[in-house]
Amino acid sequence: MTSTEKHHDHAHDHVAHLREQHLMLDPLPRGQMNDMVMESMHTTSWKFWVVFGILSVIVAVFLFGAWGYMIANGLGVAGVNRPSYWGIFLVNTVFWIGISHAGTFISAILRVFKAEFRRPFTRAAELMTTFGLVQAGFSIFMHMGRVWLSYWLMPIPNQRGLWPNFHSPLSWDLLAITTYLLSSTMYLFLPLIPDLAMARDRTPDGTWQKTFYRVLALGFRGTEGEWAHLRNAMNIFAFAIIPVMFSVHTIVSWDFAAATRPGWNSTIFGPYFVVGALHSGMGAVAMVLAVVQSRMKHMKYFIRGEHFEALGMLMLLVSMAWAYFFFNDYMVQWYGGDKWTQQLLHFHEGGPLGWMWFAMLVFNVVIPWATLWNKKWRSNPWLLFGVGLLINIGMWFERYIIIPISLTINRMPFTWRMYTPGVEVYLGIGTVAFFILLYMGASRLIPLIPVWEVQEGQMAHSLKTYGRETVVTVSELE
Amino acid sequence: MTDNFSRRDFLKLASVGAATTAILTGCGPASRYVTREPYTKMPEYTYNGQSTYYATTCRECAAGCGLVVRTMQGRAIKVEGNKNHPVNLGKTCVRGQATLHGLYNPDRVQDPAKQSKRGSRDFSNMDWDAAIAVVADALKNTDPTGVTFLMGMAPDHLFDLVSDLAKAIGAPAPIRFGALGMFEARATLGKAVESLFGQAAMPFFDMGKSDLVFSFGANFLETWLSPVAFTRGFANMRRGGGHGRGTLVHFEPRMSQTASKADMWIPITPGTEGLVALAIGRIAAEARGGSLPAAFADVDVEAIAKSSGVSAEKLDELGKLFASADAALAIPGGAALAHSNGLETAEAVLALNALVGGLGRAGGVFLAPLAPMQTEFSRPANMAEMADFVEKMKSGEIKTLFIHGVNPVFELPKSLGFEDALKSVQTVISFATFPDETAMQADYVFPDHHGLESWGYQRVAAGSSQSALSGAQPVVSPYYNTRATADVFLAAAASVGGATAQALPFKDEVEFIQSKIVALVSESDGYFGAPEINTFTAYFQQYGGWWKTVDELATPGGDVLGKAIQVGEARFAGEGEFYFHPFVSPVLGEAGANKPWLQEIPDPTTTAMWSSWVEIHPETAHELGVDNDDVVLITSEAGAVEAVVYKYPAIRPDTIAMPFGQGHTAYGRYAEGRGSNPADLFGEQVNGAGDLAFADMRVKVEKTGKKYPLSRLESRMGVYGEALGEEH
Amino acid sequence: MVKRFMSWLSDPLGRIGLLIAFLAVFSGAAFGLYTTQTAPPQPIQFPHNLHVGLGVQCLYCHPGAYRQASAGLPTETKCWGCHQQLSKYADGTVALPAELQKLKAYVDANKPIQWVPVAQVPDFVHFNHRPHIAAGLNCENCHGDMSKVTVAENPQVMNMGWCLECHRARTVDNPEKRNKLLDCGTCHY
Amino acid sequence: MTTELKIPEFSANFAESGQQGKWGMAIDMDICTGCQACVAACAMENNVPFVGEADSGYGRSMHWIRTERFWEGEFPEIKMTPYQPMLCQQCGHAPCEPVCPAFATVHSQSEALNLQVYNRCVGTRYCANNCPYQVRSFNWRDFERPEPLPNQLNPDVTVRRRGVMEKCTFCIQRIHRAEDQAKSEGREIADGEFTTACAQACPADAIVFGRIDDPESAVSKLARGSRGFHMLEELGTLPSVTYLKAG
Repeated sequence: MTSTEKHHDHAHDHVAHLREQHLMLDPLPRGQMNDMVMESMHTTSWKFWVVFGILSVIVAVFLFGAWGYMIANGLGVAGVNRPSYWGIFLVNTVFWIGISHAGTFISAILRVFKAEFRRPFTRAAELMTTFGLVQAGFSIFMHMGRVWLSYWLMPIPNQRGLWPNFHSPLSWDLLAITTYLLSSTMYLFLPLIPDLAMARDRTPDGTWQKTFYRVLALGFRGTEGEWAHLRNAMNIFAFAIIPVMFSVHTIVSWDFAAATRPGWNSTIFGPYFVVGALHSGMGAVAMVLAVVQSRMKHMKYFIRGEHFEALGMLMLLVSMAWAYFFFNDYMVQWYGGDKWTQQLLHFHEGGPLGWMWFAMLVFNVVIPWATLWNKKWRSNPWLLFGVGLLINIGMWFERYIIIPISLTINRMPFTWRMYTPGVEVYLGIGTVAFFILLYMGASRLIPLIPVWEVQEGQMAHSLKTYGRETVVTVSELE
Repeated sequence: MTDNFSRRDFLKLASVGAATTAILTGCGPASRYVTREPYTKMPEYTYNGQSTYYATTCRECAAGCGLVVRTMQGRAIKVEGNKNHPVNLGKTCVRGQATLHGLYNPDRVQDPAKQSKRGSRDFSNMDWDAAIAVVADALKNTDPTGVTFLMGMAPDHLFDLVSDLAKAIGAPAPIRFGALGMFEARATLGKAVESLFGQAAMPFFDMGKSDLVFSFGANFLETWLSPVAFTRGFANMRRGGGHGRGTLVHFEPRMSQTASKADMWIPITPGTEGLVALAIGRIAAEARGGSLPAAFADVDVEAIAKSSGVSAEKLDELGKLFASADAALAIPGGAALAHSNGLETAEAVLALNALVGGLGRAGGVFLAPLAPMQTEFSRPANMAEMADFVEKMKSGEIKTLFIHGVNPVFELPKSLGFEDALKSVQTVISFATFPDETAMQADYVFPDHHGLESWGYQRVAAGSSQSALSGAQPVVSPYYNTRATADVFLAAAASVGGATAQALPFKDEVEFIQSKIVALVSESDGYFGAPEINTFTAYFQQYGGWWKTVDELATPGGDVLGKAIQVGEARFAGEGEFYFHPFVSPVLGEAGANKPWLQEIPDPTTTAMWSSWVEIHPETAHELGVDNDDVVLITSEAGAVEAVVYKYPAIRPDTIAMPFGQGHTAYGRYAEGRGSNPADLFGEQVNGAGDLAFADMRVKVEKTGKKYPLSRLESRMGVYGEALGEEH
Repeated sequence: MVKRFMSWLSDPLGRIGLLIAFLAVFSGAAFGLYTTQTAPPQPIQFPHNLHVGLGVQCLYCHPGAYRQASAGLPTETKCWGCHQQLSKYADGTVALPAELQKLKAYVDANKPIQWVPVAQVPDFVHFNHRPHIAAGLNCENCHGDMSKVTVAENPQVMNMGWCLECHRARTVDNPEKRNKLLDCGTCHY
Repeated sequence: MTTELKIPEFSANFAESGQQGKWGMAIDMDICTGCQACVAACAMENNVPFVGEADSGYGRSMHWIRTERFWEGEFPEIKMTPYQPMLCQQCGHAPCEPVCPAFATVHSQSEALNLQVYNRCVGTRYCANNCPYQVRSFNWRDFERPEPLPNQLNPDVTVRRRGVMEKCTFCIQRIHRAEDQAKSEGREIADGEFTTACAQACPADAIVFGRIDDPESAVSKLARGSRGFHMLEELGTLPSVTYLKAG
């Protein structure tokens, strides 16, 4: 073999390696990709339906059944008491809002910053935003003593002349979450239009799916004008939704920070909660991608190690940020020297649920730092799945520590009392099941991969050979 | 769907819509169809939506506080104190407030009934004519010496009527008994006063004007004699009428509610209260100078310091404090007198008052005035008399037993065997308002009205410096098919005929009451006067009783300090390692367990609710290997009970304490099967005055391994620094 | 199932059915509201117009209105007190009309007449007649002209907006009174 | 856990803070005997439900007023801290008020009290979280009152249903009744003419209620005294309840 041949061979290997690793360098014809996505949607094994059925039962019994039981009998069937008036309900609310953050973060921020690895999984992340917010809404409505009057919290003109109290962080909460739900749904929908149109064109006439796609695709045909409008709209939304996203969790944190409770009254809570939300959200995205990649047809083409690797890097970064804010919050509270707060901090690590505090630190900091620094490890979907799961458990613990455990300690030691969860555990399991159920349903109905976005990326990427080096070039499309 | 959509479907949907509206607006059409029952004839003093207030007397204990009950449209809404009443001056205690939960208790006896077999709870209702026939038959056809009336502790109109009835038929005089009297040691107080001052009377302690109170076991803020009056006295003492803030020193092995308000709590060895009083007397006498009175001459302070666990220095401090006060007062009572040396203890403590010139001095000790229509001091039966009575029952001497206002199966020591003795009585007729343990062992239950549905009067035995007769009238019409026991006896007497009917020639209870209070019409210095009985009765009801407007306190006399007082060692029964210190639950009293709100009122010292407990010092508990919420078995010579541990930091490590009031085996849904009854542990030992020496007991404590989460209001973590994980 | 539903939707009749279902739910809601505001059936068809026309004052039968919270509904002794004296019935010249026979039956049985209150507020509203009369309001300001109705009817939707409308209008120039009359705790406790 | 922490600090000096409000209460902790008469009187007056053994042990008791007590020292030198009745402090600057999203807990402009409007409450329980005195109780269930116990209910006070927050109202129904009575007679309310159920029952007269804005009223005189202090005054809640220190 001559050296040229050798070199050629080497170069060939290199290119093949790059192709294998990077979706953007491994283009397929548009039609083929469309078919792959359609096929992945329509290839459903019996296992899917078994899981779907089980989850439906869980949702019916644990979520709606238990909720109905609680509405009929009062919140006494849950474990909330004096002084832990909020309990797991608010833990779950904050948790789900946290989960919903990653979708927007990945989709909007990475889109704004043109991070190319985002392309195949923006949709998957955006779906999490919407479905996570649905669960957050359920959780917050569940915790209300008289949920049937919850519409009183909306500013509806009425003959009494009564409006919601805009001093209350809960009113801000309601507005922020509603805004976020609406805008994130819009933001989910806009990039979906070309894919819906694609699905419409590949769905036989006379089926209800055809009607579904036809209605939702809004007659999109892919003309230049339509694309231009769509891109404009998406750009506006991508920029606009970022402050909404940050504000939502900041406002959720104000539910606590604006209160007079020791341990809650902290100025750092806003960014701390946002970073915490991203932390759990990233973990959740990793978990979803690992499942999607392994369980859906053709997904190994779209979702590759590089994506997990990039996600893992983000998770490591967010974990570091979270550790910083945690430390900061702890220091500020400790240094403040308020005796009730001191008592509370001591109770966090030394109380009967101190193990939860340590588990939170191990799951949120120690394990991500110990595993994600290694590029090879963080490219492994199942390892990332495991780390994501632990981070989510750790973040749930964090909220549990902030809400029921911190509520145990107040300024009236005569009333301190431990919280033992009741029916809210089932309700929590119900929301998890409902989230998965919605996701599974969506995966049968909505193209999970934004084909146009992937193809757009592939068209912009090309391999150029300069002398002996083959390099990746990206051209600006817009 | 389109084809089948019928009018019926429309209406179904419409009703769904209506229901939705009801839910969404928070109010619906439903509430308008609540049935309103207007008056057929509106009483002229009633307006719709306006309250009417009736004065009556509280029947929750024998103190005889005056109440004013707010009623609205024939329902009793709220109990308030009678501002003019000399006992309580417009105030009430916790039990008085909850009396409405007795009136509207869901488990009241609703009809006269016959029980097929005692204890079977198989009651068949009968009508009142048949019930009266049963009573009349029992009065007529039993050998009169075999008829006994067992009454509650309060000296009320029914007691007078029954006394008259007993006299008329030739039966023995009725017996008055109540567990509170047993715990208060009333007989001991009376006997001590008699032997010291030469005159039997209830002592009256003028606490409000004293500046230093030494209380030897007297739980006067809880249930002792007249707690509302004493609480007022305590408050006045603390406010310091002229003396500056008064000081309270309390001697008791456990920190009771009264002790918790004391400036100094002396956790004294049980049974040495009398000795300590003597030592204080000697030191005080020495401090005051002059010759040492004979009463305290032979006292060995060092030995007493050793046996009582109160150091000689402390005794010295206390003695000098007592000697130096302007108006010192020493009060004996409660568990301090429930020892074999209880009578001597009471004498020693009362003698302390004589030492500092407290007899008949403002802020000292007086003899309480006799109530109106009373010629001599009378007291409820003591335990020795009750034991005799139970013996008589066992021997079959008693053929017919009428029981009213007392629940002896629950209240008497189990070792006395009252329940067994009932088996030897042919006919047992209970007049219980509530299905209590005694009613469950009766042949017949002929329910009396609740106190708020009844007429009557009640003599005030303690707590008032004025001679007072508290009046009672129905504030609501009877809710159930009950009848006043007085009316039942009057009707039965009439149907017996002969001398019996002649002795009680009254149409009804009210006529009987009038026949008694007519004697007051001619009395002077009354709160009100009237020319004739009908006007007098009207005022009597309106004001809630009749009382003198002037104090009638007598100054105790006699050579109190002239003879030595010998206080012996307390003789403890049983071999256990712990002193047993029972006390009446300050919230439930003797009969409050069936009132749900009282059950939910936290005990003042432990904040426990809905159950009973045993107080054990934390270190002792540690040695025993028990913790909070562990169930322990307490064994005395006479019996055994199980109780939940409450680690109580303010109790002697060699003493355990238990509240009386729970542990019912009947008495309605809120009382039954809740906690345990310390009376099951009591033996039969009595003190010199015949009162039960219930504190003369040593008990064993064993771990059972069972757990029972005791409901508390307090946080164990916040108050005791316990880890919260263990909490219920 | 979804398919069937979709095919209904494409059917015009199905769409009409859906419309009817929606209408039914909303008209039901309206019906529910309406029932709270209509005159309920009364045990006796009491003719207000007749009595007012004869010059009977409102306060004669509802005397509580000027001194207490509740105006009160008349007891049967009050009704019968007048009616038994009406000579034409008493001497038997005129047979007792059906409604009065009902009244007599109540009196004879000594049973209360269970009038159904018409103008009423929910339990959590503590309405007091006295200050309203003291402020110079007349009965008909709220209860309408009783000479026009037989069985009592409620001319007003007695809801909070209606209360407040008047409270606002009458306290424009008196801020202290306005505070009191617009305070939640004045009616709700 | 640590055991140092026993009792809330009583450091605040009353005289330095401006007294706000209209109605006030003074509670003399030296005289309060912890007898619980106020608790029972309050429950009877205000239709407070009883919750049963399990719920009351789990921190769900509904008492609008409770007496707190702590321990100091070890046996035999142990002392019980003075009984401290805790009830809604009717703060002039209440932490519960701004956080309610529905205006169910609002400040009464005319009576200067913290109102709890039951029919407006949707049950977010935020107010209870934010109450530093922990004196609010929530209707966790429709607590049962078997027949005929409902006969005792006070018609002047709304009976609360499940899902609603409640708390001490300073017996606002009595305030209204007395105000209405006084107004109909064309006069002002006299001091001591009426009082709250707890003060009325208190056998020791440790609770005194009245107009705090009238310097001559009994409660004002007591509150001005040297023993007066406010609970958790450092939070700036301006309570209407003044406690009088023991000793």
